[in-house]
Amino acid sequence: MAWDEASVAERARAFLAEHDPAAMDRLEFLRARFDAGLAWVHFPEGLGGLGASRDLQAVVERELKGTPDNRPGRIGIGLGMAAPTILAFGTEEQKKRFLRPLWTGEEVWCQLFSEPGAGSDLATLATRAVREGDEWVVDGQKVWTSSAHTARWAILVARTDPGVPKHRGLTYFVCDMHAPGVEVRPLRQITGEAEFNEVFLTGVRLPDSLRLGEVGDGWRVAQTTLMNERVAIGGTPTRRTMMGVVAETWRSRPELRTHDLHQRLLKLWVDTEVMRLTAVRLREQLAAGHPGPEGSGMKLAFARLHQELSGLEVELLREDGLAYDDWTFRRPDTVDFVGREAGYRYLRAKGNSIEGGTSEILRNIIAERVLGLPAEPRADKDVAWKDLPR
Amino acid sequence: MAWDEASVAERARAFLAEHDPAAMDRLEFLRARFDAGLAWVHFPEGLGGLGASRDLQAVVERELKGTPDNRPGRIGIGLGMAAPTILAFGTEEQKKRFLRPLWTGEEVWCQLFSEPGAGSDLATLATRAVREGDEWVVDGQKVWTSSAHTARWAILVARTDPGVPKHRGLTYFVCDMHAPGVEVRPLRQITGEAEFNEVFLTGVRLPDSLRLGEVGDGWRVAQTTLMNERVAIGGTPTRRTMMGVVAETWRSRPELRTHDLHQRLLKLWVDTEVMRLTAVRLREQLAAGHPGPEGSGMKLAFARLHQELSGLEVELLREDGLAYDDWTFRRPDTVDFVGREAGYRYLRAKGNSIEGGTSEILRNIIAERVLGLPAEPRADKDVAWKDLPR
Amino acid sequence: MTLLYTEVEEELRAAVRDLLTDTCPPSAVLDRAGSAAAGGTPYDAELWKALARDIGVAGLLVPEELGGAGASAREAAVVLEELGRAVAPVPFLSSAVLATQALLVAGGEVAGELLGRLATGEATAALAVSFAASPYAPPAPVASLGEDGTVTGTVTGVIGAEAADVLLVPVRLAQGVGLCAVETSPTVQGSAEEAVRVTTVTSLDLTRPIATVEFASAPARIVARAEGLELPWVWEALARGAGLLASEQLGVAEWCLTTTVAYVKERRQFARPVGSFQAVKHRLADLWLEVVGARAAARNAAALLAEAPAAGPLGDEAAVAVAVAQAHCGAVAVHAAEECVQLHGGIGMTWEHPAHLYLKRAKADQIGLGTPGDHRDALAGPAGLPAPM
Amino acid sequence: MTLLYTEVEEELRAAVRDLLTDTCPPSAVLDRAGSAAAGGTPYDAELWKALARDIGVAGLLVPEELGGAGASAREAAVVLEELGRAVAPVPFLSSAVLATQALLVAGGEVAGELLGRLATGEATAALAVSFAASPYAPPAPVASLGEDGTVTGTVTGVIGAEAADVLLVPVRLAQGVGLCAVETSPTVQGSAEEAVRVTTVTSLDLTRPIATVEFASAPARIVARAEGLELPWVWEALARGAGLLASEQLGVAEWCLTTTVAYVKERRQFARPVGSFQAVKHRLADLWLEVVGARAAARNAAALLAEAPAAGPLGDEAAVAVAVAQAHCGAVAVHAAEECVQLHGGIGMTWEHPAHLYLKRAKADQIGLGTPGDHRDALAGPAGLPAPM
Repeated sequence: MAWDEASVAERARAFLAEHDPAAMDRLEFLRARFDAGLAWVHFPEGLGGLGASRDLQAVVERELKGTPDNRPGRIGIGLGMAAPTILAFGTEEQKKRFLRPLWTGEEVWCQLFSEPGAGSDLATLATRAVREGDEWVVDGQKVWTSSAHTARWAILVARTDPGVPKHRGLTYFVCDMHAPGVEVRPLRQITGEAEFNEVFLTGVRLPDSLRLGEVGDGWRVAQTTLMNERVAIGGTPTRRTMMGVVAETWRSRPELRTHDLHQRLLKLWVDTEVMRLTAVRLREQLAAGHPGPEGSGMKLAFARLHQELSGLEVELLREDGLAYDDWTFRRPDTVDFVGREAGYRYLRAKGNSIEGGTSEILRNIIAERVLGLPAEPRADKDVAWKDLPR
Repeated sequence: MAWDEASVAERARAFLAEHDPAAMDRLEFLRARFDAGLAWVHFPEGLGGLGASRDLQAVVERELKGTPDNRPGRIGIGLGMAAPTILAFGTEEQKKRFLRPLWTGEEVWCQLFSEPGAGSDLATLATRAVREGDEWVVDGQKVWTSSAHTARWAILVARTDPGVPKHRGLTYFVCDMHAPGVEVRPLRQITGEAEFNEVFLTGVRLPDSLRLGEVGDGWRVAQTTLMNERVAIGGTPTRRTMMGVVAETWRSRPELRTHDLHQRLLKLWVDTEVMRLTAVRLREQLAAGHPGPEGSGMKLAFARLHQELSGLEVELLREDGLAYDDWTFRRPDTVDFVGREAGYRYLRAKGNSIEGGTSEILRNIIAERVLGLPAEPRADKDVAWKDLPR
Repeated sequence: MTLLYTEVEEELRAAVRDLLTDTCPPSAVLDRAGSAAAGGTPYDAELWKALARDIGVAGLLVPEELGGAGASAREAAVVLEELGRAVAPVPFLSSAVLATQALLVAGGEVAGELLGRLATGEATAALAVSFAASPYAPPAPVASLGEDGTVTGTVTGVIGAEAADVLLVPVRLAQGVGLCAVETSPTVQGSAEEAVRVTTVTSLDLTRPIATVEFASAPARIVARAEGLELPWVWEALARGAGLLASEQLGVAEWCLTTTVAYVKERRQFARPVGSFQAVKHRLADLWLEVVGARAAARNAAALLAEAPAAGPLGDEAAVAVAVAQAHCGAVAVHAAEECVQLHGGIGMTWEHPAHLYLKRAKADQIGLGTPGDHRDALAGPAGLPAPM
Repeated sequence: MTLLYTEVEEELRAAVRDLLTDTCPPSAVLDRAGSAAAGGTPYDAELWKALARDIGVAGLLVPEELGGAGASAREAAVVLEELGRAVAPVPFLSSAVLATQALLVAGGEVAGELLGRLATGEATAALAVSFAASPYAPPAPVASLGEDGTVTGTVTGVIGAEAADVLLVPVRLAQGVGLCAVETSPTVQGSAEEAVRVTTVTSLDLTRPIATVEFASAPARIVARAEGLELPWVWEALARGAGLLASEQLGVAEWCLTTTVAYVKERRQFARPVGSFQAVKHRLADLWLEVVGARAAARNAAALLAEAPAAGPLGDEAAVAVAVAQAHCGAVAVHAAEECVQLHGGIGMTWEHPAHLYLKRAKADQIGLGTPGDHRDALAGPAGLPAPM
């Protein structure tokens, strides 16, 4: 059947009539919601969805407002990156096994992509997976892994053939974070916190049934994941904005105002408004079925604005800007770029132009894919990975 | 003998005692001054100099103050670029023939280096010189040639061997601007004026005696010329500075001031002062015999400041900034970046980051020669010029 | 409200662009600029006639009941994008936007009659106020209406006056202020007993010069009058004009970006396209992002102006949209034009390449109808970012 | 006057750098910063002793007749360059520059005695004024001297107080204002009947935190007094300190540039050194030019401060040099540190890489002793660029 707003709303109401969240265990309610196809309506039937249009999810959320949710902030990597990839490349068994507990939040996911030697140039990664019968033995070191210490599963890209050019020798796996040989160490950042981890993989054995996609096809599979990551980072609407926070400080501290800061702040206010309008226009284009290339630029603009605004706030605060709220080495569950105090915001914002694609890489992408400018001469495209200069 | 301040001053006074400028023809006076070794004291004896230290030139200028000069603004290319190159690479005959009339201003020189297809990548130039017996036949098109219409001679780089890599197939010539086949056309700029010319060379025959340096050694010879050009452009002290001009406007028009402009102007004032101090420090280093690499950056800073200041001035002037002084197609003898009105200054300053080495090329030079960063992969170093992609 | 272009708008754009492509290529604009620099006519009368009458852009903002198209600021903005992209030497902004807006706000019989003439393209008007005037500090009238019903005084910095059959001039009255309409028939203009003299000033912008307009006992009709010294029609016209000027700036910036990208793809140095050098790529990526933002901001201003009442004062939301669009687009157009010259290298410095026409237009537009700094300052209140005490 | 380094200065630099290389490598500073973040001692007492006594940097600015080296701001600036390059956790700026300058300006017997103790390294002092104070608006005293000769009051934002044996605190007097010296012997500090309590504030800059200093009837000696509310010793100390801080900022910027250049030469991505990408090269070239300018500006400030009378007010030329140096160097250090983090990619965001220590120092220094904006505003008069009316 073709779902529309009325029929989806009807189904949600029917579900609620049969499942009273007040009378049920939270997890049971979420599982039932998944089974009713009301988790993500654009997923296929039987996998938490109805095969409906993605837009109709808003109808479900409206009807189920106030019922227990799956705490999406805690399981963002599973929802945003693992799920679309499993859906696109997983076997039926994998989809059945992983998607329900992923969506309900029973199983947290993390991402094992970046390595100390492979940042912007992810495809050069060195973690090896060697086949032994029905198993793969994985050795290597991953980094910038959030939620690694709470995760049950990871999405993992490893090199299975060093003898071919770097993009072609990769394979994508689901990694069992409880397997022997997986060691997670918190990675302290300049903010004092450890949002991320280093993950050491030593002789980790994964059954071949945890492979996602074909052997050697890992780069293509990873593109699906990364595309979703960049959308997630650039586009997340936050309740408080950096401009809002800095404007509050400006209003509450009239004695700190100077013309220098005022002129800079007005410029950044205009820039923020222009970015907001750009995002509005981008969403309109998406809704009209003409996704524009503007998305690539949003993360770039977002990082710059966060950095300039937070830097201005610290300067504005003068003596208060010399203070910091807390250097305690903690492992926060979630991150809020505009949370905590000015010093934290300033330091954390520095990561905005690095994580999930550096601003340099994003400019390359815009120049080449949007403006059609020629790529630079490449020495690494057709050389076997093992023969690349290091 | 080793010249010092006293002996040079003594010689200048002796020369003056014997040559009364009030009683002599201007040109005769200059020729006599040249022959007395008082033209450029660091040149060898017999070539207008005394083989003395370059510093001692100031002593001569002081002693001969008020006597006729050679109008250095009009013959800057001869003095600044042709003369040092002829001195370094010319034969004795060439030095004898060219240096005296060059210095006295009897013969104006121009420079035939740039081509429409060879700007930053000068070494790729396509003007051909083919040997026929004792002559070279030159065909090609040159551009950005100032003084071409008044010049008697030109310094010219042409390709004599297209079968070797681009830097190796060049030869340096003195070009007779009165030779048949030399056609000069004024090149109008965005300011409305034509400071420069296009020069078309069609079957121009030059005797081999006008070759400067060895056949195939043109690139090395040209380096001497270009080094002197960059010094000349970056370092010329002007009586009025762009900051001074804009500050005058600011002071005289209080009704036009805004905080936006004020903050930007203060920043540029600081930048100007920092550039001035950098130049002072650079000159001290030179004087101490430790030339620093800072020179490469001066032209870069100079271009940026000229552009930002002149752009600010036009904006500041509002309605007056909408006007322009004169679009007449003229061929000025000299150029004054801070001359004329605000609109002219704004437009002319755009050239400051292009002429004599673009700002992009200067950044490459700083990055590679000063910071030691690796060069980009080069595809054109070892390929015969004729086989280069076009 | 949408920030996208509607189908109708795209059709209008296509019509304007086709005409400009055929009759107003860069070479033609260059030729005219060259002759304008030497004292020739700055505006292309033939092109303007085709635009105004055949496509009907002159009457876009005029209501249908007055003979116009009854379209909105959205359509006018699309036309301005195309005119900016072509730096077309036509008096659209001066007549069909600024003068028309002043008449729409003024209302009344005389305004209605004039709007009817403008809509058909039969007449062209200009608002005799300096193009450098900011909507946040509109100038007091410098001309006055005598008891004999004639206007006397000199206004400087006016755009489109050379092409105008009717000049709308703010005047001092015996009591209060007014807006007068002065006809500038060819027989009067330039004649010995000239009542209106329009003198083109040698201008930075060769494709839209400024002029000095001298009224010497010029017969006039009163379009509107007001108490005090405020000129509501002028303010509203300048503010709406500023909002629409952002679309012209967008068009200028787009041409510069597109032309530069095309050039660096072709131009080779060091045996590589200049556009393959990363520093060039990154600068163009940054510029592209600015232009993308300029489109969103300009569209937003046009959309909110389209929703604002034609006659009444602009609401806060529309006023903010105008200021944001101008603060951003004014700077982007200049930046795009400067990068265009720089990345074209020497050729960008030559008169024969059209880049300079865009640079000069962009720089003049930065001053026109308020500088980016003026528009930012105007946002301090709405943004809740008060200035230092 | 020269903007170059003299041989004596280069020898001093070599001595300081050798010591820092041996005893204060980035790893040691990181360890101390980590323990400081957890509440440990921010300053390295051993290192300070070696610098102050063995190399004699504590007494550089103190005249020979008072037991110092009788050197000038030029030598102090060279030391600050090296300390900045190492983000060394020592109280040189707070004691040997700010407190020493205040005493030199104040003059008199008590000041002379204190300067003698500072010069030998026997004692360390701090000026109990917020590091965020600008020389153009030095704060009024927040402590007061009671009739019993004791000081009471709380001063925030003080640097170097944890390491100080003597605190110089501006006070209100019954009539006028004064500068008092309060001894903070370990027996008094932290005891139950504490008269002086120094509480380290959790600070952005881990290598030079700010502290809150509470005086509760602390015995004090009057160093100087003045009529009215102006504090000449504080102004002069802050202005001279600002001029010398520029050299610290130069050192910070230099480390960041050098370290980044070295990293991008080594780090490979896409089978090329990151430093071979043109966009990276151009950014580093621009940064290099900023640092070159910072050296010229910082040297100029130091040279003119060296020529200024130790006690009297700064002349116009020196004041301009200080403001120019701060306006430029304050911004350059932050820019260099930010580029250092960015171009190190992920590793630059980790606690284990020292880049963040420089970022935090640079950002704190941007606020310290006047922001770049304060210093620019102060130049409006001398530059003849008056503000809008």
